[in-house]
Amino acid sequence: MRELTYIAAGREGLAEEMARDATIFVVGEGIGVRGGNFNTTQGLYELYGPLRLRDTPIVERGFVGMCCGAAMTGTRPIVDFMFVDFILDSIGEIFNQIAKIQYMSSGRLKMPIVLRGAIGIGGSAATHHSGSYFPMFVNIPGLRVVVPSNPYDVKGLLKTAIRSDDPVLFLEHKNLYNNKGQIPDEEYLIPFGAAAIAREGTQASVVAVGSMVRKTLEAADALAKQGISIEVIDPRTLAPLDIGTISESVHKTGRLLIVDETFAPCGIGAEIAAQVMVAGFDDLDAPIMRLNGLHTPTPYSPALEAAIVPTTQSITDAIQALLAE
Amino acid sequence: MRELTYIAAGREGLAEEMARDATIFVVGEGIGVRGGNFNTTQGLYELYGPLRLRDTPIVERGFVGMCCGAAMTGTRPIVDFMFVDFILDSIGEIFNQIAKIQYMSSGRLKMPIVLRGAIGIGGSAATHHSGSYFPMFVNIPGLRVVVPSNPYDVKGLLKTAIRSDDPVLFLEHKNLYNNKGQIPDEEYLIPFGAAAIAREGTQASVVAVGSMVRKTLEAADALAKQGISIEVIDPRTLAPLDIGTISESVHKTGRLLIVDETFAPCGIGAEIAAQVMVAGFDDLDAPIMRLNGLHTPTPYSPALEAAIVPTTQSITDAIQALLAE
Amino acid sequence: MSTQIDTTITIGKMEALALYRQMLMIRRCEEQLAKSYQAGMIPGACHTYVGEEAVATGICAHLTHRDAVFSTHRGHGHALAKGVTPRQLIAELYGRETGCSRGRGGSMHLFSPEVGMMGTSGIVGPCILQATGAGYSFKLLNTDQVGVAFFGDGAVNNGAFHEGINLATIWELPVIFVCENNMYATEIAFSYATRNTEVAERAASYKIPSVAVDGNDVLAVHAAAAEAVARARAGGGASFIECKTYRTRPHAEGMRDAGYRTADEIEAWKARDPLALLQSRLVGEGIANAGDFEPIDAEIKALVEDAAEFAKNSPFPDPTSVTNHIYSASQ
Amino acid sequence: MSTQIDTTITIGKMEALALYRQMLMIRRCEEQLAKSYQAGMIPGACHTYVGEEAVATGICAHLTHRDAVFSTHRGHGHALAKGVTPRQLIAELYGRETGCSRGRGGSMHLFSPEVGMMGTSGIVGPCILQATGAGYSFKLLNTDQVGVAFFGDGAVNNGAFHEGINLATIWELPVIFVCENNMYATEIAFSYATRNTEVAERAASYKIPSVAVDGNDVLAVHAAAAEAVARARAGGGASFIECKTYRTRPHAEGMRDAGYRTADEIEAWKARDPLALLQSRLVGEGIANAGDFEPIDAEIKALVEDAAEFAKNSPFPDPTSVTNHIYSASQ
Ligand SMILES: Cc1ncc(C[n+]2csc(CCOP(=O)(O)OP(=O)(O)O)c2C)c(N)n1
Ligand SMILES: Cc1ncc(C[n+]2csc(CCOP(=O)(O)OP(=O)(O)O)c2C)c(N)n1
Ligand SMILES: [Mg+2]
Ligand SMILES: [Mg+2]
Repeated sequence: MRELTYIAAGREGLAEEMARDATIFVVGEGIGVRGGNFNTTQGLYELYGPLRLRDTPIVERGFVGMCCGAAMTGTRPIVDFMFVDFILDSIGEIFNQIAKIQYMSSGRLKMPIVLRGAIGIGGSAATHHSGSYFPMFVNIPGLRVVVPSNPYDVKGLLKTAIRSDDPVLFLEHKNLYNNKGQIPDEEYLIPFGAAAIAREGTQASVVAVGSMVRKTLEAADALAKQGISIEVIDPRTLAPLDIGTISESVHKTGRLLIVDETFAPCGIGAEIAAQVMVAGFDDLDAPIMRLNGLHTPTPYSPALEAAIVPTTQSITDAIQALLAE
Repeated sequence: MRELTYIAAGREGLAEEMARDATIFVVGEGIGVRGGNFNTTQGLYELYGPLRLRDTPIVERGFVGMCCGAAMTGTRPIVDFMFVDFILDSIGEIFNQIAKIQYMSSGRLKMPIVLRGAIGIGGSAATHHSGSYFPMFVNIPGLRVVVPSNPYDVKGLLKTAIRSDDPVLFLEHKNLYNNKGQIPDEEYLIPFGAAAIAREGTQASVVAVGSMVRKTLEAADALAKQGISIEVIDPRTLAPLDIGTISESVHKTGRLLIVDETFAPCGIGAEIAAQVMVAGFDDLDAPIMRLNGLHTPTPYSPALEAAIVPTTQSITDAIQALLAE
Repeated sequence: MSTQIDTTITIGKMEALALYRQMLMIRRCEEQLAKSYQAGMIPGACHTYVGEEAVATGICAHLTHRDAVFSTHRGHGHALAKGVTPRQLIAELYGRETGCSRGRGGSMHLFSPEVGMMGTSGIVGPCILQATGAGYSFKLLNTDQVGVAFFGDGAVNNGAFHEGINLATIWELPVIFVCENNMYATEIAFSYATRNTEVAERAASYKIPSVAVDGNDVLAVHAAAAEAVARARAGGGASFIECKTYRTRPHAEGMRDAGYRTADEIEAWKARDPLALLQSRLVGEGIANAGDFEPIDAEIKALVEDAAEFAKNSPFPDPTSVTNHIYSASQ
Repeated sequence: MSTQIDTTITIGKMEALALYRQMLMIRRCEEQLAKSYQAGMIPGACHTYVGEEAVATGICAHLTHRDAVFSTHRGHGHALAKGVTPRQLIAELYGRETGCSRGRGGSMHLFSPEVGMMGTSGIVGPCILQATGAGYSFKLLNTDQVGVAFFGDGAVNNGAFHEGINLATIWELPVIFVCENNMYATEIAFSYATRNTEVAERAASYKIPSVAVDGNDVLAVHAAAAEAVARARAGGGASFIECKTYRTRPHAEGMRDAGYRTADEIEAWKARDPLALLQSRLVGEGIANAGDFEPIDAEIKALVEDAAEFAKNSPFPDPTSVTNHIYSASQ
């Protein structure tokens, strides 16, 4: 076991896979000599050179479309967007091409491509550097969506993403980058579609996404001091979504809250609520609740930015409200 | 009253608004002399010429970004995408610019822009000409999303959309284009956020979106013959969403089904279900159900295409199943 | 940028007749599809390649199944020239399980990776980027394969053109960009869509080797492609070829063909029919005689009739298979 | 395309000193912001314009508040030259309610429609399209206003450049495209990102009037802009101006500035400081003397000190207002 940061753990997973498979290459702005704006590729250029760590002009649509063609012809591209906000110029390539080509070719073509980037609100990054956007990727068939919440998961899930023959959106919350965690010395992978019980409890179930996991665990700790027992579930992947683990928890607790920094309307909380209601209608002692970030563009000023994201306090309050239902 | 097709009714609304306000212009491929691939602008070029009916090169990102700048500087652009699938190359301009500029300018800039296009599955249009994509537009703050289901609504809602200072996604299902309906001789507008009760009933509520309204009414007719009374609700706009009308109906019936041709995960049905559960948990005699098109790219062959969309029969079956819960 | 292409016939009789045969196969398939469309056998769209056969034929003559072609909504000719059979093509447009895309695609989504037909797209632009990506793979894998993008003048003003050509140029990728400049995008004239209608000249501004050729002269296309493909295989990087050509049928079957171009213009181009041009050239220079073409005509006629029959008798896909292959088996 | 710009001084002393004053205001504001950043007063990013002041100054000297400017992440200079006050700019970077964007935007989102500053964008590219749209409005409304886009070399390879310039050209819109070619996009050299680093030459391939000027020579920029703005106001359509310049500070405050460019290169450009260049030119040609600059230096120093003080004492926005203005009142 070693202690690594979230970024270092992801980088270790990437390095292991690049060493294992020479067909893997990374594209992005500043991911070569510079080692990535967030140090995602630090040290790899020295090992693998410009063909496998390819700095690009500012052409998100261009290199995403290029990587689509590369994935169709025998290599395994990883697109490092730095901020995932920049992915929006390439949505046509992702929805109309990358997500559909396995289907259109009846599986004769594979689409082993990883699209990774920093998501989330924090550090006054303002409205063009704070997006998450994962609900739309969950909505579209043909894509996998991964939202690791800790260093252990980011390494194991990234290795699975890189080995997947499906296109994977790998979305890392920038506020988690410096969090530390224990990483085994031996290799491990984490399968998609397997939620983690981050904390066991009996009175209410809380599904927390990405950066909300830690805050929710803090809320659960606070409530534990008051003798309230909360189960916290980290879905880890949103597509596929492990609804079974969530439903089992609700079967036990009878109550569910979904905590998600991103927008509520047509968000992942709505999907989980709709599925759990059908799977466990008779289990529910209260309506399934959602706690989301406010439905607004992200403002710059710290005073405003802090007001739009769920906090340990607002999560605690939401759980109390759910228990009072 | 006159009988007009869906397309003609929309065109009449557009023509009235263009006559009323000289700052309105339309951009798109073939919307000039040709009158639009779907005849959306037929006859208008002769009246208003190339500056107000602007044929474009195939540059969806380019003309959407251009219309963003135009809307900021005193004119009222309407983008006619023909098939809405082509909007995907312009998502960056829509999410990062068009949707955010009123907020970022604290309301000192307005964003009066209409983004209209044909949505939906039908006629073996295949996977690049069958998309709908409205859940992602509902997810993002700053946008209005309109899905008219009949000629009367398309005219009244399009006029409201054109007069709106907010960006509006105006999504017209191509299978509805030739449907006929009665259009009043006098001018009328339909406000956003006002659902329509398409049919009154007592035993179950069914929210149907766009092209599903008609099929659901047919299903309700069939069930009426068996003495089963179904209330059918057409939300008409998805953002804003008239959850009040839906909840009232569920308060009366105790049961809700959402019928939507588009993908279920993080779709509009999930959002409606999640909201109604909170608004009317004690009203529910059964879990809220969803009937969606299959979660797959759209295949070409009629045999396959027919298999992925809800039909009058599958809607009838879903209602029966809901009543049996 | 050079527009000088030496068109003295450098290829042998067999090769020349093979080009004729390929162009004829495309022509007859398209004529069959037009008939089938009118007969209601084609449930979706149908964009024919009639008049442009020399482009796909002249380019693909240099390619093997290991090379990767990416194309557009007007892709029947590219698919056939790359090795998709008339049976697979016609069955696909009929929506049958025996089609090259198993009936999932239709006219605008032709996939046959077995022969390096990596797909046509109903969206204008992506093929340029995907061919660039194929070139990236081939460079990384250090093979001698090439990626080829076919696209129309309508794609030239699109950002994909700008971004893709620049990337292939700076990274010296083995890619051939082939612009089929037929002067119109649906009903929009290229001369309206840009002030600089010389596509090869615009491409040259990226400093990619670029040439403009008569797209109705299969020998000119063939010669230009020979140079570009050889350069790519030798590690010399990407090339651009503008083929000036014309579609003599409407944008798509069932669409009007008036109001945006003149009958005279259409007739003038029909007079430069690529098949007739090649035939008279070969006969004129004594390389072939009328007798050489008859057996080819007969063979292709039979081939296409058989294909239409095969398609008509092929089963529709099984609806229970409709959600197969959305995801790979690996998950 | 012409790169010949007549740089004999055609403007009067007052106008020349006004250019100096404007450049100095930008310089001193940026220096203040750099200090403020180090002092932790700026919660987000801060991209300074130091070394490039001549571009915004030379262009905006021809604009009124009715003209529309669209800019980038490096937009402080454009905002100031367009009429945003140092108080409004610094307060915005401090995240205060008194900032030009009410604290919603910060360094990359500067909005002041009152003076025609229509916004800077944290995303590379959109400003090119939006300026084209402003031109479209002005043409439709039949006014003599112009739209101006400022963008870096990093935007040149992006599809927005290709699509926007072509549209403004074919429709003859009153738009000025100003490329600030400072040779780097963050740490990526422009010479890596394209094989043709002559931006004005690439723009000319769209057949838009295009010129390249010394972006550190405010008089050269001013002269090029005079021609372009006059053409646009007279209905002559769009123009392109490449300004070759250099940022002498890191890409953003707090970032490293090594590993991608040499100290010598930075020094060489510092030696061509746009303020010093203008000063020596004016003095050298006897248009002004040292005494003319001192009062300006004093005035600007006071102005910027006051602005920083104002910003520091300004209130933060009220959190309860955080969801205001997402939608217009009309709904
Ligand atoms: C992104 C996008 N926008 C619009 C369309 C609709 N469309 C289909 S074909 C076509 C014209 C294409 O013209 P061109 O590229 O010249 O090819 P041609 O049909 O002339 O062979 C258009 C606009 C599309 N398919 N994709
Ligand atoms: C679409 C997009 N991709 C990536 C980025 C990240 N980014 C911010 S500034 C920058 C470099 C811009 O270079 P240039 O346009 O030359 O402007 P300069 O900083 O040199 O003034 C990049 C890559 C972005 N803002 N937008
Ligand atoms: Mg064409
Ligand atoms: Mg730069």
